[in-house]
Amino acid sequence: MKIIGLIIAVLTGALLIYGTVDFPGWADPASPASTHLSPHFIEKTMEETSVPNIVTAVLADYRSYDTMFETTVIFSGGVVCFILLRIFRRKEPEDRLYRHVLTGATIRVKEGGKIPPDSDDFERIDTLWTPHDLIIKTVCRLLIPFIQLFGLYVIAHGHHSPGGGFQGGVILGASIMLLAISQDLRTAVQRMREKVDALLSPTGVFIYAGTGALCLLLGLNFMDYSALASVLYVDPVTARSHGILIVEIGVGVAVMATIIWIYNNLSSAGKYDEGL
Amino acid sequence: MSEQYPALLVVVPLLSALVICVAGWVNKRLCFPIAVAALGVAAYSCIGLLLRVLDEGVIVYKLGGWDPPMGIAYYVDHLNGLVLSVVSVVALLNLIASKKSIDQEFPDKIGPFYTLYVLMVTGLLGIVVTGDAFNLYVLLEIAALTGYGLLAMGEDRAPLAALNYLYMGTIGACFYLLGVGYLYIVTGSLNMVDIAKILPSLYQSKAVLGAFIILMVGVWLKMAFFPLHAWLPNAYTYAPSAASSLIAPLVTKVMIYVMIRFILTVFTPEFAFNILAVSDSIVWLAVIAIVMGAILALAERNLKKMLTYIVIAEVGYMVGGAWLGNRAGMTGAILHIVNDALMTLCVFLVAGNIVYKLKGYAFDDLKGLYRKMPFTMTAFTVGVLSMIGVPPTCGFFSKWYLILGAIRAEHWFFMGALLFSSLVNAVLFFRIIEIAFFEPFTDHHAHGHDHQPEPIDEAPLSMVVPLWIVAAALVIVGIYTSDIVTKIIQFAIPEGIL
Amino acid sequence: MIWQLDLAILTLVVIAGIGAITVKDLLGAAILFGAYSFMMCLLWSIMGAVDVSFTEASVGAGASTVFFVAAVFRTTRRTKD
Amino acid sequence: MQMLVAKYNYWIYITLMMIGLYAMIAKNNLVKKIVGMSIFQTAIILFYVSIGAKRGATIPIIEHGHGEGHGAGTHMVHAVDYINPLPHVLMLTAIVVAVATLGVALALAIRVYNRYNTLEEDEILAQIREK
Amino acid sequence: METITSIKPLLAVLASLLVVPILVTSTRVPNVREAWTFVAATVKFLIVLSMVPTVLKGTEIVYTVAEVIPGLAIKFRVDTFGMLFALVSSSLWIVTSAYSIGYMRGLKEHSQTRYFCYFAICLSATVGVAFSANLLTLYLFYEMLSLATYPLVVHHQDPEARKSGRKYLLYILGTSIAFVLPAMLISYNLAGTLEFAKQGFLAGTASKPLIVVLLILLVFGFAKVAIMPFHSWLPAAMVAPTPVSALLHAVAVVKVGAFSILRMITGVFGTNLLLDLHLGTLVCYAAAFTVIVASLIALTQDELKRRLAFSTIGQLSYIILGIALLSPKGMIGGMTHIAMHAFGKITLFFCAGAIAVATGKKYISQMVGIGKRMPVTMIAFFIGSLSVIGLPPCGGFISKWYLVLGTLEADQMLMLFVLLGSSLLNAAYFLPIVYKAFFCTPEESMFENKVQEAPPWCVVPLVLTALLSIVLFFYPQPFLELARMAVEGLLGG
Repeated sequence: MKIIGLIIAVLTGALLIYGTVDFPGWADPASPASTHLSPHFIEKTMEETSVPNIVTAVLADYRSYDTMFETTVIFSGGVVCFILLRIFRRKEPEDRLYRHVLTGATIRVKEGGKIPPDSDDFERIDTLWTPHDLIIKTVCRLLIPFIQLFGLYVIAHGHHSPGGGFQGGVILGASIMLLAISQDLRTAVQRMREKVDALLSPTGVFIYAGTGALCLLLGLNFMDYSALASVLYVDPVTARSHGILIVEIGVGVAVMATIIWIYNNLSSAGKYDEGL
Repeated sequence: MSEQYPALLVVVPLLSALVICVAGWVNKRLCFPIAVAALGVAAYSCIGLLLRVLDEGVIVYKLGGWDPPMGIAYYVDHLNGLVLSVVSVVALLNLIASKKSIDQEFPDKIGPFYTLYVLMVTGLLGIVVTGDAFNLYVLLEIAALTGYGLLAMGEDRAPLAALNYLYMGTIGACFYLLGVGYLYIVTGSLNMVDIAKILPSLYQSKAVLGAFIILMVGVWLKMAFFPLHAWLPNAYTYAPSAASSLIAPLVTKVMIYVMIRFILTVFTPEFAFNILAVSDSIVWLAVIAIVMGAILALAERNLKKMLTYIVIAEVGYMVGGAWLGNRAGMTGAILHIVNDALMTLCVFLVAGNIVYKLKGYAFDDLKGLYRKMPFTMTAFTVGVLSMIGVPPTCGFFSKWYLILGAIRAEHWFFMGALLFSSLVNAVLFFRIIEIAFFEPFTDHHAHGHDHQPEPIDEAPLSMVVPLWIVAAALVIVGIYTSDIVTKIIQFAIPEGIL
Repeated sequence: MIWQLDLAILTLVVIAGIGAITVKDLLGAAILFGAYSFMMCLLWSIMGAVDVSFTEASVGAGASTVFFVAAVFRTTRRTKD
Repeated sequence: MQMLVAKYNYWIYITLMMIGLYAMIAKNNLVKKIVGMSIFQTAIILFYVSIGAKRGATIPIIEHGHGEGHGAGTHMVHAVDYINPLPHVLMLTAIVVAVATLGVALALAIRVYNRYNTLEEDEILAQIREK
Repeated sequence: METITSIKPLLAVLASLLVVPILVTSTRVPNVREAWTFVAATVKFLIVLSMVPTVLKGTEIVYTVAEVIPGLAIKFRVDTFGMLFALVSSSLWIVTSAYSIGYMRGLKEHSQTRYFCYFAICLSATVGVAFSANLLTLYLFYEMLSLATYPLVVHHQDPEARKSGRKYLLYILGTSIAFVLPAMLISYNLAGTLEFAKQGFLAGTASKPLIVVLLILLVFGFAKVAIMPFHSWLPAAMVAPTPVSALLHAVAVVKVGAFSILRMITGVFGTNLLLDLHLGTLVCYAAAFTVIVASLIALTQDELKRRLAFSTIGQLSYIILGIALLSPKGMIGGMTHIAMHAFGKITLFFCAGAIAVATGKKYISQMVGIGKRMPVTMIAFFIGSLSVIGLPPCGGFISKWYLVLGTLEADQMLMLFVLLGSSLLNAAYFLPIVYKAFFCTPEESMFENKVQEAPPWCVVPLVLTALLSIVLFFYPQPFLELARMAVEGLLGG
């Protein structure tokens, strides 16, 4: 297999290198890629969409249809992970382990036994060896709000600086993942329930596709945000800018929820226990 | 609303998939009606679109209102229109037919399953309708990802098979992406029509050649063209029946469509058939694909796995037909996309019904099925006849054009391979029919004559009725071949191909 | 664009890539893959693709690596090659 | 030599792709294959991004664009000043696709591991054959 | 030639097809089921009959069902030759239906509904072949017939039957897919049409080697006619119930093969083309070889039905031989032989079946003295033998007479000897049976006194066909006339 793999890889590489012979030079400003379509995007974007970040404009307006499916891809990735891994009817082990947070002592509760309800002093653990580090927990707790704030900023400021819905969404998702890693998955899931993930994820995509469909209902083509002008009471170009913002928010919501969803399923193999 | 059909056929299923996902958490019983409604609307739009194309010619739909090549545009011509209709109708019929088996196989994951199902159809429809090379990649990935999910839901070996499919599928998609990248670097465009306009001056470019090869290899990987087929049999065999009867008829066919689209629209027949001079070797590959598919199918003792090898052989038919480089062969390939989608659907639905009732599909499980499930097996017979190529079922007519193409191209081995595969299909299926028809069902042997007939234990009506519709369609499409060819396919093939 | 830097990082990328597929420990492979992604993200910002490198920094070096680690924890670190 | 200078970037990308592709085909461990897959995809993204590179140009965010919006007073924008944004857009999408594929692949790997208790392909095949 | 458009050919085909659902639904009431079979058979026969006057006037009846491929339709055309064949098969269906009832009930066979359904489908296909206007339609019905006979061949469902069924399908379907289909497409590619023409549609389109290849493909492709080496399915298929063997393997299936080859020679290649290229002789030799070898093999067979089967193989090649002589008389002889042999051979099969029903005996060596117990059956058997051997006063004489004339006309002395020699062989393998059945001492007789004639449902049909064989000697006009008109249309018109 190794030999075959090597041969295939080398052959493919040879073919690809053969193809590069007729390429324009690297970073050549006169290459077709730089002269055919991109000048239009660079020169007209401000006029047509009033978004300075050309990437955002192209992403969410000129090629917004691509981006809608990009969001759908991640959404379907989430659904696939869920459908593959999630185990609903799992038999609970007879003995359950709890840790007394203040002392660090581990308690084994026999079947039928209960710990005091509404007590924050105990946390459920799954194995005797479950690390517990106060410093990490505290620092992460402190850090997470700022990460989230940054995530929101990235989404909202996508028009003017690098970033946008996708990056912001990942950052927001990462903040919850950080929580899940530093505490444990149960804590994170308490903050953001599985159902919330599962609902937000399609909702985000729905915001995106729904905006496009709204344009369609307003009489223009799908994803033609200038149709929103009549709803938002602005001129068509600004409407495009606003439309981009709306879909970026949709992307952000979808990506955040989906990333968390995937992480939850992967890290607990679908059992939603303590996670990593 | 008819001018919005191109958007509707993708957007409605997409939005519904999202709604289904939400509905799955609220009330599981809502999922199925929403899915049916969505695919119904999609099918309606597709057929409406086809009718419009027949009237008006090529329809261009600008997404976001941006002119191509700036924005993404749909180009809907006769070829798309036909394939779109087939895809949407097949998906709809299969959805209705599969409801019971979905309920049976995944009682607690109905919502996500329908979500993936509808998303997959969205992806396939999107692939067919789009006119943008990169957009096609994204949709390819949607169809692929959801496909991995659906296929992996099956019995115990399914995840492994799906994982192998994922590796191969990803390599295929990456190759496609690389090919598009090579084209982009020399043309600066992603729009298929625009690329086609720029390409003629670059026909001698090595980059274009590299792009072409890598792109074709990618597409072949995805369609399981021999010898790149290794992922397919296991992936389809162990899949849940609802998934395999969606994916087996459609995915390979849609990839064939992509190949034909790239030959006809992007690279133009002039480049593909005349400048490159590789068609002959590709037809040879197709010959090997057909023969190997047939031989491998012969070795199987498991209904579903055998069907998957037949799928591989059928891929060879279409690739070979398309690369014969003449009108008859191309007509045959396009016609076979339609026919093969229907007949594969038919036989896989039968397999689904059998699994639903018997929980198994090894040959030994099939004994006495004609008495037990007469309606299912009648439809199976029709599907089989079509696969063998017995007139007046549609399988005969696409084979007719393929063989005619082979004769006109004087490629006798391709003709021989087609005939060989027909013969092998006959052997394969009559082996099954013999078991199912003439062997007694239970272990109580037929002592002498005049034993009591087995009680009929047919699959539920909701599975049988769509199956019968498909079986009837096999004959009806066969009889209307002439109309399909003269009114649709003839216009789908550029004038240049004789 | 400074080509020396470019070349240096490219070399590192290749080293990280080879390392990721040769190291005989899946957790190590995951971390090396994270390094590879991060190097990649540097490369892209050198080329001026800020949005892409931002995304790669958050996804490739961040989320992907975490996914890898999660999966390795749920399965095994052992690998024969 | 001139070609080497002009093209060496591409060649290194292709080397990376080959590394990924080799790992996908030749490696025995399922997760290693997934690592290879990610490397392969990332290398393609690198290839695309480099298509957009342009000597003497800056990042594709228009200067002086902040605040005043469109219309009057905007400076004339020249295409040569900015890097080609289109590949970046495409690659944002590709990255997302890559991460979604990665998630699915890992989920499948976990399922396979749960079933066979190993990630080595040959061991799994041996188990299947035994049955 | 005048043509009129009428839906009658389609109706004739559909008559037996549409009765199938009724048969299926009336499984529980055998009498109703069989009544419907009779109704369908009669209706079909009447429809066919109603077209006879028109055809005899020299008019052709045309009906296009659907254009399936641009320029190529599923189309019926009733000409004299087709009419001849349709008349034979549809009239014999009625008789066979009656016989089937007796046989199937007499032996208490299982799955009788299935049997009658597929029987009806077979008849549709046979008439469809007879009325086909082009090669595509002919191929369609030919395939339909192959598939519909399969369940009949495998009727007993035991391993032996299944093995024979496999062999049957392999030969019939295999040759039609591997030979006929490509030949059809190559012809289509050459001529742009598949419509049967008077002097063939291939004339003037292809080079000689190609024509030879096509001829070989088409002659051997229609393996139902059992030209050697594609004959061994026929003896194997004798495992089927006797009425099936009777109608299908003496009448419908094999005659469809013969009919198809006649159509190929006349409608596809055209006699002139074959004459010009001297290709008729090629087919002649193949047929002659089969005639002799099959007769020799028949001599060695002890199982009655197998002997009949090899006899059939030989007789079918008479038909091919007659046509391939490409002389008018020979062609008339070949065409008439379709009818004459059908009546004679069906009688023989009916007798074999009647013996099986009454005594359960299958081997000739066990039939010593049977004539005393079943005199009617054995007299009919004798008449049938005479007809097949070609002796007066039976119909077979007429066709063989014309065949002999044809060989003289075509100046093919070798073929003349083949015909005469094989007649001797025919006599050699039939007459001893009859002799032993009647003339033996009581001690030699292998039968108890209690053995009786088969039930009337069996005996009446075989008496009927035997009588018809004799009647056809004195009054061969309908078939002879049709054949003569057909040949005149082909050669003279």
